[in-house]
Amino acid sequence: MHRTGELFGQFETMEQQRESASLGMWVFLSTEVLFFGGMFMTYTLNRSTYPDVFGEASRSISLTLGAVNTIVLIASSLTMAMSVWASQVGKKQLLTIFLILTLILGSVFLGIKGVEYHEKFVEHHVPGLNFSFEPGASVATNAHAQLFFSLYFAMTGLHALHMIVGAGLLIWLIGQSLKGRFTPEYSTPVDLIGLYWHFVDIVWIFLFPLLYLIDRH
Amino acid sequence: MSEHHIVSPKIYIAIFVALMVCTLLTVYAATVDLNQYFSGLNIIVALAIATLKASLVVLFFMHGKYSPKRTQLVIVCSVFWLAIMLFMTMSDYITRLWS
Amino acid sequence: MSTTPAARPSATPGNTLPREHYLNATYGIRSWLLTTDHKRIALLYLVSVTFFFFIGGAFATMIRIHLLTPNGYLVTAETYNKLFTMHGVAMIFFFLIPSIPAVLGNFLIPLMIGAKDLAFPKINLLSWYIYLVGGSFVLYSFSTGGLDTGWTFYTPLSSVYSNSAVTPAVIGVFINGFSSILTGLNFIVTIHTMRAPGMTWFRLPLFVWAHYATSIIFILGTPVIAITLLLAGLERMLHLGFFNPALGGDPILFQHLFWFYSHPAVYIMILPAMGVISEIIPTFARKPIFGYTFIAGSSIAIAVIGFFVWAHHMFLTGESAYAALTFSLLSYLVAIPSAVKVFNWTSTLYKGSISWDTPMLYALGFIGLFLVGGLTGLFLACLGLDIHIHDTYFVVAHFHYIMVGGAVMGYVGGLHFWWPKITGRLYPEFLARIAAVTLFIGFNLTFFPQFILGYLGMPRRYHSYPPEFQVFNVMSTAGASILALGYLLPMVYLIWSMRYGTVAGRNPWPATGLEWQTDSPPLTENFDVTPEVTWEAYDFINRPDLGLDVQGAPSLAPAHGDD
Amino acid sequence: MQSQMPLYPEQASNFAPNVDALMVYITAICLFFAVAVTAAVIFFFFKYRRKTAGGVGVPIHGDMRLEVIWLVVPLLLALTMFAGGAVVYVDFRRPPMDTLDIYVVGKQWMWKAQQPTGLREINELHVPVGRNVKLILASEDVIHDFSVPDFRVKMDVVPGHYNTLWFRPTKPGKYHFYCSQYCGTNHALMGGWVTVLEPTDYEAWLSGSSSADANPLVAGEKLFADKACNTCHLSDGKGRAPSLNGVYEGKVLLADGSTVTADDGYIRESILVPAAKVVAGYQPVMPAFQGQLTEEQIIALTAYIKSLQSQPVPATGAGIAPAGKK
Repeated sequence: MHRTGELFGQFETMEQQRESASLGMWVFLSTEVLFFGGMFMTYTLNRSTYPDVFGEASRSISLTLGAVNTIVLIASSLTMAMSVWASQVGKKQLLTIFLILTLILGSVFLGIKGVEYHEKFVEHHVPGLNFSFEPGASVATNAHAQLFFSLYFAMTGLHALHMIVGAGLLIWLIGQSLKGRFTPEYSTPVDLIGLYWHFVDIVWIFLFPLLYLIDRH
Repeated sequence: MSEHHIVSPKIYIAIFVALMVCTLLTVYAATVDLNQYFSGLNIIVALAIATLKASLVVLFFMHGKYSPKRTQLVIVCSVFWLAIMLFMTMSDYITRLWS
Repeated sequence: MSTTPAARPSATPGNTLPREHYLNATYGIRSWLLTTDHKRIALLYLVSVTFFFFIGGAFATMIRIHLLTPNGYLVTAETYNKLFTMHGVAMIFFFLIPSIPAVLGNFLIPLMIGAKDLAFPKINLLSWYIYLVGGSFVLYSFSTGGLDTGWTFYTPLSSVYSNSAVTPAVIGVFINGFSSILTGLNFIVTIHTMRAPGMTWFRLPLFVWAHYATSIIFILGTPVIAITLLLAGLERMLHLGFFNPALGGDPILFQHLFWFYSHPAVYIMILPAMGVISEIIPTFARKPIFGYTFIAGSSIAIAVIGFFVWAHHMFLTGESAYAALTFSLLSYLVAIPSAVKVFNWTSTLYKGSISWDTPMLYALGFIGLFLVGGLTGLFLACLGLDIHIHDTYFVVAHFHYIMVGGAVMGYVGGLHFWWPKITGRLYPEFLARIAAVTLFIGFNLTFFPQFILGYLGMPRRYHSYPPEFQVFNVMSTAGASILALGYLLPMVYLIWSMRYGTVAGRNPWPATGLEWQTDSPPLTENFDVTPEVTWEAYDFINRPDLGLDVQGAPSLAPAHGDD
Repeated sequence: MQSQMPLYPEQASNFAPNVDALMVYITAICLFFAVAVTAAVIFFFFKYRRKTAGGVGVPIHGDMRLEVIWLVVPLLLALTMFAGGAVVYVDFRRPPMDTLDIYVVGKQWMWKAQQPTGLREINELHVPVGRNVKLILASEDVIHDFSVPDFRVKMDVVPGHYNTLWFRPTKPGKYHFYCSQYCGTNHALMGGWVTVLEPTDYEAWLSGSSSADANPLVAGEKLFADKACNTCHLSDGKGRAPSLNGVYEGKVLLADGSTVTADDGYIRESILVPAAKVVAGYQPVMPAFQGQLTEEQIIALTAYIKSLQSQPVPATGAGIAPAGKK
């Protein structure tokens, strides 16, 4: 299949190509919803079975770091949305700036996440690595707390993995943007990666209350 | 072309402000004991705020509001299927206590 | 009426293949491994799923030989458990699920809707490579001792107690899931955005509808098993407790999540086969399909309702009786759209002009076997009866009737039907009919006795059994040897026909679909010019280009959907 | 077993005739449809065989009336199948009150049963004919399944919680039982025999093979002291935990205001995860014993608590709900 400019051979028109790409990304995100959904299901059941230990374990992670990260990530969503706007109106320099801002905010998020993981590591709260919840906790309490932290690491870990993939995509996007590839007529990659980035934001919007905010009162 | 609907930066900023307010609200709500009014109210409020935030992101940041019908169908389907999984599975566990 | 592009001189039917087509467009191993042509990717899949089919088949053969005697002298208990596990893993995840969608669907969907390719050709190739990587992990597990958890990977047996190579197999199945997801994504987008002018939703071949329904399951079901196996794998590797009751987890949750995908996965296997049958029957009865909208709608209904029935695999796990009642009722509902399809296919035969060509024999075999498989599903959905037949050979017989009798018959029938399009040559008709009949007889002899065994109470996954069950086991093994012959025969003559078969021409049957309007084998770009569709699906009357004898035929009102 | 080839197993419990009746009913309906469709297909196949190479069929596109008929009729028939199955299943899932309770523990790859008297059996189960028997099923390791085809009953044996299975044997004799859920290497060998005896023979068998060494009551009482349960659960109701006198099968008022019946499942859960359902008026101070007791130890403790059923209940500090407050 030959490519004419930005139009791939299997498509007849740019319009068809853009529609296909956008629909493809949305369908992919619906897969992602169910992918994370399996873990949300596991979390829901275990939290309803062991509400007390889950509450206690949740209070041991830092609300401040979690809240700051939420703000950082939402801010990065704003800058991502602004990049889509910039590409649509053809402001090429602004596009690059917003993409770089998004990347920076994403990296800040990952950095804070790293600090949090390190904290957990020091506290022996990493399941599978010499886990111990708190001195004197019974075997069962320890096991249930380990369940919470297993889910905490699985969910935030998978989320962070998505962030890293997103950051990689952003770096590529910044490179293309510096080359001036995106115009009001062709900005599909910016739109698609934007959708992905916002989705990752949404996952966090749910992870934050479920992991950090349960039983804070 | 709907994907090319241009949303004004003003709307983006307004949504951002709303999201920030929601975030502060949910953190504040978590520190108040709402369960005394109604068992489980804390988690309901937290999830309701999260759902509101997610809806704002989908509708405006992701242009869900301006997308073609089939894209909106994809969004509705993914939420619906997630709900099938959560509710049908939990229905087993919840009704086990009935006798 | 139709706007068939003028036949080019190179495409004369009956004598030689067209001068240029997708198979000879480029040469060399690179041109295959880096191809983005959906037709070539389909062939790559054809080779790889056939490979896994024969691996799975070899395991099945050993299982059946072992079960000839009650004490089972051939292999040890441990080996036997590994054999049926590996048989299940290879057949379900690496043969049945990708078979029709990734081979026939990949090849045909763009041709059927008049597109040059799928919407994302590179992603299509990527999905094949993901399949290979997943397959390699599973083969690694098989070759380093195999695994003995059953293909269902139930915890805590799989995550804690089994001493076999579970981890690589779980990783392999996890990776393979993404191959399915990408295929489904590609199909959904392609069917939405790539249809040729005039190809409205209700002019789509039913094969395309079936694949659209299948893709819904790929997209919304597969990620759930992926994450579930990821959690179970983490549990095994890091000694976590998601599904391990000793650490506070719940093994029943694993089953919920597993069947949330794996029950709809049964429809991934059967829906595309139903699509194939819905193409073959009108073609060889030369008449429009009876109740087009009902067959199309029932595909979607099966895909959607199929997501509401999963816990019928769990009636006896101690799940809530209320949940069991709900899931049983919903299971009966999902039977209705399947019944609707069977009735409509049967009615299509009425006043047809029926030829006995091989694909039609497969289609009729499919109806018979699917009927038995589907109806015995009603026994299992019945709560009271399931208490007795759950986890017995009755279940084994039931799902083999669906998966082998249904899905594999559909797949092999479809391969014969589209073989002239794929290779440009016809298979040998006489041998093919013999093979079809052999398969049908061998299949019934293998699996029907297992219904009786099941009702007598023989549990599944038993490497030895009480002597009173021997008679039926011997019958089953005898049938399996006929069945094996029935699979080897097509393998031999199909390969033979690739070189020596009669040249088929564009439309040998003839059939009405767009895929038959282009060369056999088609060009890399599929069509010379983008076709424009002006006819309804399966309309033989208003199609002078097919060269049929329509003058003598009683003609009713012009085609206008169905009512 | 009969020497000729039987098509269904013996009917040896109250469920067998009902399950077989369902089988006959569904088979009859399915046979009708299978024969009708197959006959139609074969008939059309010959009747409308293509006469000329270019022949075409009559372009019939469908018929709404037929579609409605074959949507509605199978649906109604399916609903009758559902209803029939539901009646039998609900009966199966609700054991009657007056049962003979036998504990059955599955582990890779054997079955241990324990009669109410404490008598233990391995891969054997003796029950009296005509009595309602309830099996309380527990697993030490993976998921098993206790299945008796001649009784038409089976139930998964899931680690982490109790499942129950009940039946009333109707015919004395020896019947095979199997493990029906794949559980690892020797899954196929994990079976045995249920022996159904006349009531008098059953009593004789119980007393004839009594063995004092394995009395769960004694073992349970010892465990109750070893695990220091008795330091809080004082019988006079003045301890940090409720008195257990009379608790078994009684109604317990919980901290959240609800009541539960203190059956085997509740007692098991309260030992393993006490915080799940705390008795009203008490603090959740009891340590969780999940992962620290074997299934047999839990059964022994339960047997001991059961033996306190007839002990005098203190006026205050009892776990059971006050009379009148349900």
